Amino acid sequence: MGEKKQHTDVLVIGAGIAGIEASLLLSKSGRRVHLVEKTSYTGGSVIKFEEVFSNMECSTCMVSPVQQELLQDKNINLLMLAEVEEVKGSLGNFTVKIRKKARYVDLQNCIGCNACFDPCPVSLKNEFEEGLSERKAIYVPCAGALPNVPMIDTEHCLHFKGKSCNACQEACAFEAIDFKQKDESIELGVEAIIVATGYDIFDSKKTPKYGYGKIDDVYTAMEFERLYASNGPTEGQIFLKNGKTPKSAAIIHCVGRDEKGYCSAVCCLYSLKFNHYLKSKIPEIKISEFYTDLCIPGKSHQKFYEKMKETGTQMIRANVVEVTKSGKEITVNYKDENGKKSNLLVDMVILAPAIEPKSDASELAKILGVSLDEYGFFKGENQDVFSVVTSKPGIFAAGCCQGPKNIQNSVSQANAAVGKILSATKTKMEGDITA
Amino acid sequence: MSKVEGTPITKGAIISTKLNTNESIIEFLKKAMDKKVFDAVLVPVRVPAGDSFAYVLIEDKSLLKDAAPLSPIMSVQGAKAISGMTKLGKGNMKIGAVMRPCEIRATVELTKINQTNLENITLISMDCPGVMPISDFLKDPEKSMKIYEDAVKRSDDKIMRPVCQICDKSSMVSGDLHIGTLGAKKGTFFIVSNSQKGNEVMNKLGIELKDNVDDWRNKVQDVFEEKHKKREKSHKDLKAKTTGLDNLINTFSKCINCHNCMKVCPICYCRLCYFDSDKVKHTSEDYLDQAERKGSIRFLPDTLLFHMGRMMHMSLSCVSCGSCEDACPMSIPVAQIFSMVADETQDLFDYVSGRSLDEPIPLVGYKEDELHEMEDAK
Amino acid sequence: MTKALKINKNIEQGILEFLKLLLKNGKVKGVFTLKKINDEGSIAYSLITEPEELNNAVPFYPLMPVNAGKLLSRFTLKGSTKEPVVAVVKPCELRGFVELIKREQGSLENLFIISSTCGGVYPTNMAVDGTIEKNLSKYWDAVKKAEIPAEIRPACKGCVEFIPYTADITVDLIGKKDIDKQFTMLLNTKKGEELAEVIKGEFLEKDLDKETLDKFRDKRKAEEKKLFEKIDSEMKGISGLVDIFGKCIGCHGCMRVCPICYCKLCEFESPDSEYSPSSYESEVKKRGGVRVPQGVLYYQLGRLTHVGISCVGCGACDDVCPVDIPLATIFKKVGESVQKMFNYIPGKDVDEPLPLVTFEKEEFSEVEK
Amino acid sequence: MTMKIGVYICECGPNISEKVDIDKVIDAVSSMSDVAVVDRYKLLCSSDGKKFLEEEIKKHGLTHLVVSACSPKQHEKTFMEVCENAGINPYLFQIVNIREQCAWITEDKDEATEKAIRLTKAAIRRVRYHAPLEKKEIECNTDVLVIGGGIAGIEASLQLVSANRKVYLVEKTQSIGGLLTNFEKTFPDMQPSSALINQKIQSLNNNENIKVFTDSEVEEVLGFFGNFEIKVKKKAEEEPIEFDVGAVVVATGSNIFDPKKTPQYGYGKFDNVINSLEFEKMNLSGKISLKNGKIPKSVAIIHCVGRNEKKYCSEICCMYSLKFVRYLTNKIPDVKVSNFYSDLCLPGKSYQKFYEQTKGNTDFVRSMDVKITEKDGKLNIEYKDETGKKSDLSVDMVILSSAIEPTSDASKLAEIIGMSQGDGGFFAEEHEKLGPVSTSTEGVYVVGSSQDPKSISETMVQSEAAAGEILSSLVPGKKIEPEVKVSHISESLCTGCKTCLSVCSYGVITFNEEKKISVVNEAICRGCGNCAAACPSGAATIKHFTFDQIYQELMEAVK
Repeated sequence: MGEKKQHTDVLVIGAGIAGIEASLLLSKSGRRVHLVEKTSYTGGSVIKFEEVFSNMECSTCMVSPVQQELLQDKNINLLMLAEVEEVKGSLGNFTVKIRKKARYVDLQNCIGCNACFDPCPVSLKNEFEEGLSERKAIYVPCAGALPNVPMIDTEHCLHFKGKSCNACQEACAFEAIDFKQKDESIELGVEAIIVATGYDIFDSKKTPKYGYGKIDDVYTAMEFERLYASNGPTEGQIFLKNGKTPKSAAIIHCVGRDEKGYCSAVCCLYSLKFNHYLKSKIPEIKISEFYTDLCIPGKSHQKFYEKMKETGTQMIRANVVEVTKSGKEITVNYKDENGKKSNLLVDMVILAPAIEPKSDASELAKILGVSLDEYGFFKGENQDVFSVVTSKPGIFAAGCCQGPKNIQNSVSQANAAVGKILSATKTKMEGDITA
Repeated sequence: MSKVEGTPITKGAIISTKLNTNESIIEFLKKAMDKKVFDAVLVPVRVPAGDSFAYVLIEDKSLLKDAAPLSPIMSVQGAKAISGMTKLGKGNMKIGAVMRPCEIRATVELTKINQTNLENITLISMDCPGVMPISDFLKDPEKSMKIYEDAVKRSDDKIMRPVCQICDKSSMVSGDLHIGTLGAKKGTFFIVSNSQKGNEVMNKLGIELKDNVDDWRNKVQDVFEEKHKKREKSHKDLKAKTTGLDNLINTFSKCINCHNCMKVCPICYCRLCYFDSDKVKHTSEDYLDQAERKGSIRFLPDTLLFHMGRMMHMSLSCVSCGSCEDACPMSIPVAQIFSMVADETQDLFDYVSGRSLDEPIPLVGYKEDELHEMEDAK
Repeated sequence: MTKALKINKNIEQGILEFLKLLLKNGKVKGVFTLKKINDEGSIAYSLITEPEELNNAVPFYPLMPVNAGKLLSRFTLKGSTKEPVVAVVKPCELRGFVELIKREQGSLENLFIISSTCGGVYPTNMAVDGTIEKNLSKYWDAVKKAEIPAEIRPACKGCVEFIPYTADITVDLIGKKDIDKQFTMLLNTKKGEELAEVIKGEFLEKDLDKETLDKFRDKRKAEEKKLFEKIDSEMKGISGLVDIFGKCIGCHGCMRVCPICYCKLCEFESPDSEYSPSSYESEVKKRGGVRVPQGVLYYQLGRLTHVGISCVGCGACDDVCPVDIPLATIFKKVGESVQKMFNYIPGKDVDEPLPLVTFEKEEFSEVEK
Repeated sequence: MTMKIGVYICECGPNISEKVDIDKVIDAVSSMSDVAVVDRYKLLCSSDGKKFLEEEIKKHGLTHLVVSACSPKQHEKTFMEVCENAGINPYLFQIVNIREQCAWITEDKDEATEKAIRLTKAAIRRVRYHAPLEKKEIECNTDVLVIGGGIAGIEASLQLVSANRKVYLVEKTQSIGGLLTNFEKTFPDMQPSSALINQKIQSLNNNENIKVFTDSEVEEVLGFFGNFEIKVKKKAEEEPIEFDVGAVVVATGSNIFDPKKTPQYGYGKFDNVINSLEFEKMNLSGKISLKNGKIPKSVAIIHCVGRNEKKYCSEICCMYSLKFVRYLTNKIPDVKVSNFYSDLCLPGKSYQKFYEQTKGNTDFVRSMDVKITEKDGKLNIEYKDETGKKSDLSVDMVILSSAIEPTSDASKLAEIIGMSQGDGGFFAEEHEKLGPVSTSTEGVYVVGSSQDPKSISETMVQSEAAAGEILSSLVPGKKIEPEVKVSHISESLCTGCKTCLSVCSYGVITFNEEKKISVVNEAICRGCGNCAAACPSGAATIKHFTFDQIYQELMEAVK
């Protein structure tokens, strides 16, 4: 080992599925992991889905065991409400500064009984639920969030606005609420870094022709996911703004594809999944999918597609699509593959927007000193589309922060990043064991 | 089901003889032993006391004098004899075993679950006229012998086991060779082969299987249709009497838990029956709890459960041989009930126990689409 | 002289009332006795906790569907009952139970035993067509007259142990002409007296009527002698054995109903009793022919050695045998000869240790051939 | 030693105590047999609570522990640790969920209390039948067998050897490199494949930790994770080579669909209809020409050949077809190329860009019912366009973009290793999402296109992923801990009917021909319980889920 003392800890940024899998695998190998998560919960966007294609497995049931494992793993130092502020050094010797915001709720004492919510006088839109439901100033994003420990939103909490409100504190039987908590600045020495910060959804407002934001009952994919979610704002009931059950729905693919200049790889499949969502709740509903090219790569997905088609869904290959509203009706105007103009009246429209880099990706890239590709995703070594190796040795990117992809590929990349780290640093591996 | 089960056999050998069926079969066995086709044969032999028959593995031909392939009773189900001999592996002797079709079907089932090894055994069946209930036979063995022979001549099944009277598989060929007497002209009988092994035996014996056996097959078909009607009728009547919990409880109420039915059943191969195991031995508290819930419980409480459990375990393989009913000291119509259920469960999987070695027992082997049904269900 | 309780009631009603009171007064949590379990009159041992359910109970019914000794053992196998329970059983059943207790297969703790001088029981198959029901009045007449009822189990005909040994309460039946009006319960133990508290009656000091019962015993002895002689004639030497067991179909029913057979897995159903093909082949080469499956005689003789010393001669094995082998008589005869050697009466006394008997398979290997 | 059960009921602050009348619960269970102590505590999962439990166990000399609190998901582990610290086997413990399953699901206090009592009693009855289970540890071999010398196998081997793992690389053909060696370039970067592959092969050859067997096939894989015994048969050699490894990576790659099975394209019938691999080779040879040696002036590329037959989209055909357009226009500037396709599949970043940059050099004809005939010496493509109109096009050469399919010997290998084949006959991963490279056999990993059609770059990621799994689970000097709640088959009860063998998903049951009984390899049994459910003789049981444990629990619960 002659070389100068190196760190063996690993920093993982983002506690979505990729970050979790990477952390667990590293921990299994005996590494200590610092997992930095911006939000107050783990699971990233996967926990927003009720079911995942193609086997329609319950998503939370799939992930929560992994989350539990994470929370109970003594090798993993989970830092929530935390962000990386500064990264210095190089492979083997990174020095990382992390800013960890106070949660004001003690992770040990709180047992997640939620008794503190009701008394809180403040009500706000719940971002996690795409604003479809309300939350308090002390809150967990959704039922079943892990860790099941609320946080206090200091921007809106009366207590932090100088008012003398202690409602939550009084309601807590476990003295878990601690207004005295302070933000911390943590400095760590790590050997390598895995970036797994995930993705954002293309803002459908940028494609006005689909009427999103203007027309009621035009939903984005994420909104719809939450509508269908049994722990979501409607507890899985699908109905229109006017409370009625939709009799027909249109799903529009490739929203923002032209703007982004790439295919997001998962939209066709999750759109097909939405078919199942709708049919399972409203068997008689009439569904039309507007698409240009069907992208369902892989051994299992066509089978999935065929199964969906059996439900009588109308697949319409259409080029220009515009959504308008006259009176009550929503009209989808389109040009079919023969170039013929036609239109379709529906109760509800679901947009399948593209996957795009996180808004703060470039900022993080700057801090890490790695380059992004032309789309703003973390760039793989020499143009390699899937490579987890970034432009800077010792820093790896996994999951959708590296490019749009499905869960399977995200997990593969997470494990690959771990593979890269472990194989690059064999000498210390044995060191660890004998030490 | 309007056709006799099993693969249709068109060719065979017609043998002329002055002997009766029993003697002819014994002759056939002797010949096979002379030609070293078999080193030994397994046949029912009358016991010295003359009041029963037992399977005996015979090498010394002189002992064949007491052999009775068509014994009037089935004291031990032949399949049990075969597994008794070969459960631990194949022997070195080439053995010809003469058994009733239902015994061979049970043997086939046992082979599927690895309880026998047929490598060196040639299974020979015959058109079965049925057997008497042991208890009837024992009233006066000598007289019973006459009664039986006479009944067989008149092909009258009234004296036979109740399940024999409704057996529609009495000529089903699932072994290697089969001796056919149905539809045979006087002084002749048929031999047909159902397997490569069978063909080889006939070959070594220099008997060609080139004769047309339509007469046999047609007669078999007639018997099948007649018996099948009878069977369905009898099952229908029995079902009326035994459906519903109360009827079931009453039907088995006289059971004294001797488990004879299980022990003599060729299919019940468990080393230690669940219902004899510690699993059904509870603490006095448990028993009192149960009693308190009902005010009173029969003791032991698992009587009906035993029969239902056994049914669940073996009805897919039940061959309706009737051994259980013969062994029941309380004259419960076990075999009739089990054969009724067996027909229904086996129909479900269009499976016939013992029809062929190549059919896996349902529930162990499964078809892939069965799984998809499950998927779609949820 | 023993404490006794005279009750001026018809025996059937009287005993049922007594049992009901035991339940109602919380003396016991449950009553274990014979009971009509359906309209067809099927009778089975039942565990009863609800007084009303006793209306269908028939404690002294001349039938032994299963040897209750086996059932009581099952009831207390996993430890003595925490709640008090009273059981009404026949003397041989009680003795069977005691033999099992000696083998750690049960416990008398918290268990109250009511038994009676026993007139014997009918073969179980007579219950199938209701013959017993028809014979009942004849049966009780005989019992009242201290005679042997016709058609009862051969084993019972020749049974001389018709007086219970270790019962807490003995109901005196044999030779009691007036049991339709009154009957006496001998309270043999403190436990017995404790039970008796619940019912009104006339307490007295009394013993069983020795004279009557001795006479009765002689009649039974005579019957037993006949049975033994018959067996002797049928069962001369090994060939006799082979003949008599020759028709055994190996159903092992006798073992399953035997109150003494308590093995979890009978030796003769265990892997040790599986014969390799080679053993068959060597046999057949030696003798030209061999019975398949092997081991019928093994089984019978093996069981004889295992059980002989404790055989209580209840006759359950006789009843269950589908091929009418006179097992009970054989076992009783052999059993008694062994028992005499150790002058041991099975089931007489819980504290009397078992004479040591072991069994070596080899001992019989010649016999089998 | 007499059994002493301690029963502790957690108030969980107000969460349980508000709904469940804990004192009632205590009364109800204290009289139960073998119960030594019953007590309540404010919050058992708190550090004080854990200390309290530990002291109680020691103080009363408890042998068994029952805790009525929250969901086992949350704190079963916590209390099992308490048991261990207090010196009793953690499996002599049972947790009861009286929060989520009682307090939180009803407003009715009596109901909640009643259910809490039942569940707690049931747990007490159950725990009486618990048996201590001991963690086992197995030494493990850290060497790895990699099957398949294509890019997938090479990449996996590279990752492993650079971590000082010994790797045995088994390749069926006489040289490593795989399909990639037939390609001139890879999409979308259009870098020469030779550069990529040769450099990797180089660094492999320079590594002393790798042992490469070419012309060889794996003949036997026995044993289990950490301890596999391997037999490899090398062509022309008598004796198979034997060695042990800890893990196996399957990287056997794929074949392309044989267009003869789709006669409408005239493959094998017409000279100048060739499949994609043939075209790659032709292109690599440096000269793209017709059979008659002439240079083609017009070429048609037919997409999705075999898709309908295979019933899946092979993911990469659209992209390599576009690559072909590049090949063609580079070598034959004036060539006219037409793509006949139905849907363009360009998943992920930068594929679309590649398409944009290429589409100028070719027409895209969205078409169906494509049929190829020969018409005056040229190939004639009859098709229906997207409006359903029939038309045709005459070209010199047709390239068929064939689907990707599993190699013909996949099932044989699956048999040998005990892997299952999933959709399309590709090797099945353990979990579609969370276990993309592991399989149902622990320690066996599957990477590259033998698992699912995929691009080179995806393949390499999978290889690295498998390396990650192996490097973290097989660490030198670290022992592996097999599952303790495993199946057990009683020797005396097993009748050798082999039913269990047919239902064991992990192939951990073997048959002892001598004793004629089934035997579980407890080291690798995952305790799924299939055998226990299927065994008619009651010989198979799962530890910690024995008949008694479940029966006792139920008896009490349904009382």
